[in-house]
Amino acid sequence: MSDLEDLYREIILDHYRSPRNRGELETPPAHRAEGFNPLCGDEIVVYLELDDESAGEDAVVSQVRIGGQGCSISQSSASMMSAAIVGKTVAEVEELTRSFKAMMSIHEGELDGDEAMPSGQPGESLGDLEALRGVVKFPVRIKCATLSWNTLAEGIEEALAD
Amino acid sequence: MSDLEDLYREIILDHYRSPRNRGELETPPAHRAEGFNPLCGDEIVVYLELDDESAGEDAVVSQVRIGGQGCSISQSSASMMSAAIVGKTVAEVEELTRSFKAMMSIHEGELDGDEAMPSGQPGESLGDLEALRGVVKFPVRIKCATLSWNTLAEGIEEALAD
Amino acid sequence: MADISVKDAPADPLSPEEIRADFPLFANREGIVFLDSAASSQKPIQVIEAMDHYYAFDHSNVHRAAYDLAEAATNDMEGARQRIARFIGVADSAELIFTKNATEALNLVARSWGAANLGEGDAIVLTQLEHHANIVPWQQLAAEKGFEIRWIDLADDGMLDLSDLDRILDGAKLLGLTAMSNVIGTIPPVRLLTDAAHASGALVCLDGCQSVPHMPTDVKELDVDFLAFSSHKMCGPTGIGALWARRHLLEDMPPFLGGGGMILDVNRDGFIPAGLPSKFEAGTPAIAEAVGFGAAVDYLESLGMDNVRAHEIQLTSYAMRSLKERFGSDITIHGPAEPDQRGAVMSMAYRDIHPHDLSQVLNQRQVCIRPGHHCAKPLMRYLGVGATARASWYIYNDTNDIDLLGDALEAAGEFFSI
Amino acid sequence: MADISVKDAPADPLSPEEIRADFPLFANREGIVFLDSAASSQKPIQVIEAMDHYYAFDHSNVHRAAYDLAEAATNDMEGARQRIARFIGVADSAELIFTKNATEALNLVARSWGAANLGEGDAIVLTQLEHHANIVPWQQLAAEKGFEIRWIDLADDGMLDLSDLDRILDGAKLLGLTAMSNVIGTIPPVRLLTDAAHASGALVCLDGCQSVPHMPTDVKELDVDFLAFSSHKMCGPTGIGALWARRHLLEDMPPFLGGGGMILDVNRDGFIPAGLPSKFEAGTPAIAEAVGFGAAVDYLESLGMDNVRAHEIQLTSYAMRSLKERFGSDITIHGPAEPDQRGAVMSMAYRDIHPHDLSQVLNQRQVCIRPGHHCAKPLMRYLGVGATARASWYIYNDTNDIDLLGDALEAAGEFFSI
Ligand SMILES: Cc1ncc(COP(=O)(O)O)c(C=O)c1O
Ligand SMILES: Cc1ncc(COP(=O)(O)O)c(C=O)c1O
Repeated sequence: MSDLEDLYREIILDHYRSPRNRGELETPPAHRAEGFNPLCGDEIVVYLELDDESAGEDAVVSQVRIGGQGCSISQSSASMMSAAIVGKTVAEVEELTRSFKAMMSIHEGELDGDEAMPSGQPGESLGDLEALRGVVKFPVRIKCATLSWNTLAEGIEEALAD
Repeated sequence: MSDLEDLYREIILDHYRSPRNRGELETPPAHRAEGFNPLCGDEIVVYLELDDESAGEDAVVSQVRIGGQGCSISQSSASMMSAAIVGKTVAEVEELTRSFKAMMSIHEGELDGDEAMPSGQPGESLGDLEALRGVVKFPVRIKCATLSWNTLAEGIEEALAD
Repeated sequence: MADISVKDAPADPLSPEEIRADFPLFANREGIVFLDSAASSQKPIQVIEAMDHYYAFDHSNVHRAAYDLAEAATNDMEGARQRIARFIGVADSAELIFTKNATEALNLVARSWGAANLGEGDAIVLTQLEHHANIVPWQQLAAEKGFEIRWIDLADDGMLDLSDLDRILDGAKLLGLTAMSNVIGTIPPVRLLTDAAHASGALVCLDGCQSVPHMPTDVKELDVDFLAFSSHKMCGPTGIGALWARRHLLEDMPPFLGGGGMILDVNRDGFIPAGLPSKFEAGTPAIAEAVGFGAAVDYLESLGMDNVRAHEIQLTSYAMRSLKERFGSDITIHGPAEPDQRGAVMSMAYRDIHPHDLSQVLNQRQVCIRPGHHCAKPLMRYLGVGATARASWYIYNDTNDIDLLGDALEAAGEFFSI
Repeated sequence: MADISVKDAPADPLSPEEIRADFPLFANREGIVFLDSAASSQKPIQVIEAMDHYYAFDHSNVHRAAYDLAEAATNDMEGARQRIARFIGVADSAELIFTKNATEALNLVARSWGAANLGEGDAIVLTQLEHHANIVPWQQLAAEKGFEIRWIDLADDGMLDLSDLDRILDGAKLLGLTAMSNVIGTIPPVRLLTDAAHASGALVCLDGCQSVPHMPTDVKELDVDFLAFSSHKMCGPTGIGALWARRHLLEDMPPFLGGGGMILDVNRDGFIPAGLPSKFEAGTPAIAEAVGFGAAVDYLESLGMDNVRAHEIQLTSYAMRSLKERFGSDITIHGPAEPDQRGAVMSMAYRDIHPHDLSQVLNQRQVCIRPGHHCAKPLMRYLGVGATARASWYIYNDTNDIDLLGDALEAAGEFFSI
């Protein structure tokens, strides 16, 4: 079961059992984005608050909350993501997203398609998120891992569009 | 080519080359019915005049004209039909239709479906129309042979419905 | 324990081991425990060979040519239509319309019958058990036409709650009903519901996707008005499904898709539709697939649909009993408690392991189950879960497969509790 | 005469005899002269085996499960989608929607894009060459929505009459165009028409049923907005076709059929559609058929589409010349005079023998041609005939087939003049 153990690292199961930043935020000031994984029924809700929306790419993520339900991969990815982005600027979050998707073997320009492709290495250190690297060996699960990130991107887009 | 020669009897080719009752009738008093064979594009127009429509089944076919275009089987069948029904009552025409369809191996109750099935012998003498018996060996051509008869049935229905 | 249960059980009317020999997949994927036939069944060699033979000997386009090959293709397809019609108790094969799958069949009902008959002030009734295929087409139409969609709820015992039936049906024009839930296995009392619907003046559109492959079906006995089902869930190929409807309904309905084959005449100003079944079969039909579908029906008939049903009740019974014995309160089995109120699907929750994770671990042991919402999100909402882990069985499964499922569940429990 | 022509001709870039060895039908129906590929082509063993392999090794439902088999099935289908997309010059395979045939693809355009964009006061343009599949869906929609359908006529040379093009396109929202007439073979100047349509603000919906199987296709070069084609006319199985459209159009279009697989979420009040291509693929897709379609595209690419086109121009040229030489004014060949303005179909009238009768007699010699209106009744009206006798060729036909056609025509002439 070595591939499986690589998929289900202890840190992943830990985030799954004790998800960080679980809950809701009041909207407004927060923004709410909802994502679905049509394959397995996973749903993620991201509540996102920026310190100053008019600052655009320089706005800082002040608060994040995660709702919804799903498998260990989608939930732990969301939990780790929430922990990783608080205090970062939108530009930094976008860079992190790119790095994470690169690790998930997703090319630039495929952000919607979520297609698995052989790819290079991430540009930025991913910290805990590195634990999700084992997902690449299970292509159907890549969508689980990226669901919260795609939902976050929608939330950011909405926040900056206002 | 013996099956083929059975299909294309001399009398059939004669009716094809010199179709009887070709033309149109004024409507009213005549009724006009149009039939299509979606398989091959054949079209038949039957113009039908009854002596006394209120007589119902006892009304007599006073005049028939045939229009349209099609293959030798559909055209000769229409031509022979036109020659056979003038002067007959509606009831007699319907009996003739049944006999003809029986020869074409079509069961009662299949008048729409036109499905080929093994069947008994016609009840009434069919005269020249007997020449079309060879069609049964070519199931796709049965619709050619019955097109004018189905169109006639529609014309009669319409005439009696007025 | 497996031993005792097998000894107690009546003889299986089917021989799953012999049947598996007909299915190349089991030889090619040695050791596979395929428990996902509710999504799509495997195919016997008889079906595969029927299609190969068709392509190798008889293929051409159908219906519109006079040469022998075209006649052979037409006869192959129409012969299949007749046998499939007979399989559901229909004598007039012109009432059987080939579609690309059951989903298209249900859309056809909505877009043709529905669009012509439903408008503002009207209502239709659906049930909590429906698959999206019998929900979304009606929602799409309702958004355009403004009619109301009412719902029959589920009761705690996993059966439909019929306590308020007359009020719900009152004035409705259609009841959309699944003959067997693809999630929790519930078999609703179709005839009773049909009688009630007809008494209220509503037609019944039955989704037979899960029932037709697994039990004898006779539309006259069920007295429904529309029946949709898919070939790929009943040993037949992908790419084809069927809609049956009463002749007079089909005759009155406007065409759905437009194109070649469904017309009598076309000119610049419009067209005249053809007769049945052509009117609803625009374009080149799925000819080889019809042939394979026909072969699938032959195959199932050779087993006997009564035997298929009896085999599956036994297996369901064994599964419910043995898994409960093994896992007690660690396992939740959704749906009716009585195996004979159920089809051959079992949705479960095992400890707190998410169905997707569960099936991932089961896959390691070649146990194929399906996690997810099973295209029945309204039902998921009722069950209060985002997904279930669904195992489903068919003619080639036996109690050994259930035991292997149990072993794999055990292993998964251990894996996640480390 | 046949000898001389063969000597004159450049070398055939294909080897029809070798190719025939790939097609089981020719071994099984010895002596058959199959000249009806425009209706549906025969299938090479590579395609049949790809589907058999799929069923024997990889089948399960796609997209919605985590076990290996489901992943294999999904990869098989999506791999095919990518190769088929590439075959028509499309990099983003999510823009390629699988349908049951080209007819469904064209209905999808009408019912989704058309219903959302066409209303009273609007106009679309069709041509006299169109197949019913690119006429009837628009007529159905026009009857509901009240827009106008304008027509581009045919000129005497068998090409479209473009003299009044700007006026006809003025203010139109769509041009429905066949890339190759399935009756008289005309290849209209697609790029010129596309440019004109775009200049008028109209989109172009190209019917590629006859062109995609027979010549290289690149949607970027053609610059069209929609392209529909069918697998069964290009060595692939029945039961599947495809629609390609520009991504932004597909994204803006409402879903067509509703059901499983095309949603993100469903509740009692409505649904949220999924992304591309799922949004337009409700229900279980034609998985094995997609695999076969992919194998067909591989097969054609191994021959080279330029070679296919060159082979067919040679054969068309030979057919037109040799039949004219043999039969003089006894034969009328409809459509353009230049072989390179034509596809691989030839509609003819031979003496006064009705096409249906002609093909019946030809059948006696195993010469398969198709009589009828070829689902193009408006074109038939223009030609002033109820039907034509159509012979069509493909990669497995050679000049010998044309000679045998000629011999059979001669025999038919004798038969009917007795
Ligand atoms: C030009 C053209 N368009 C459309 C079609 C319809 O294709 P299908 O029957 O595969 O849907 C055909 C073939 O019949 C055709 O030749
Ligand atoms: C109950 C039920 N209805 C409808 C469908 C849809 O069938 P298909 O995907 O073959 O169109 C399914 C299967 O997915 C089903 O289980």
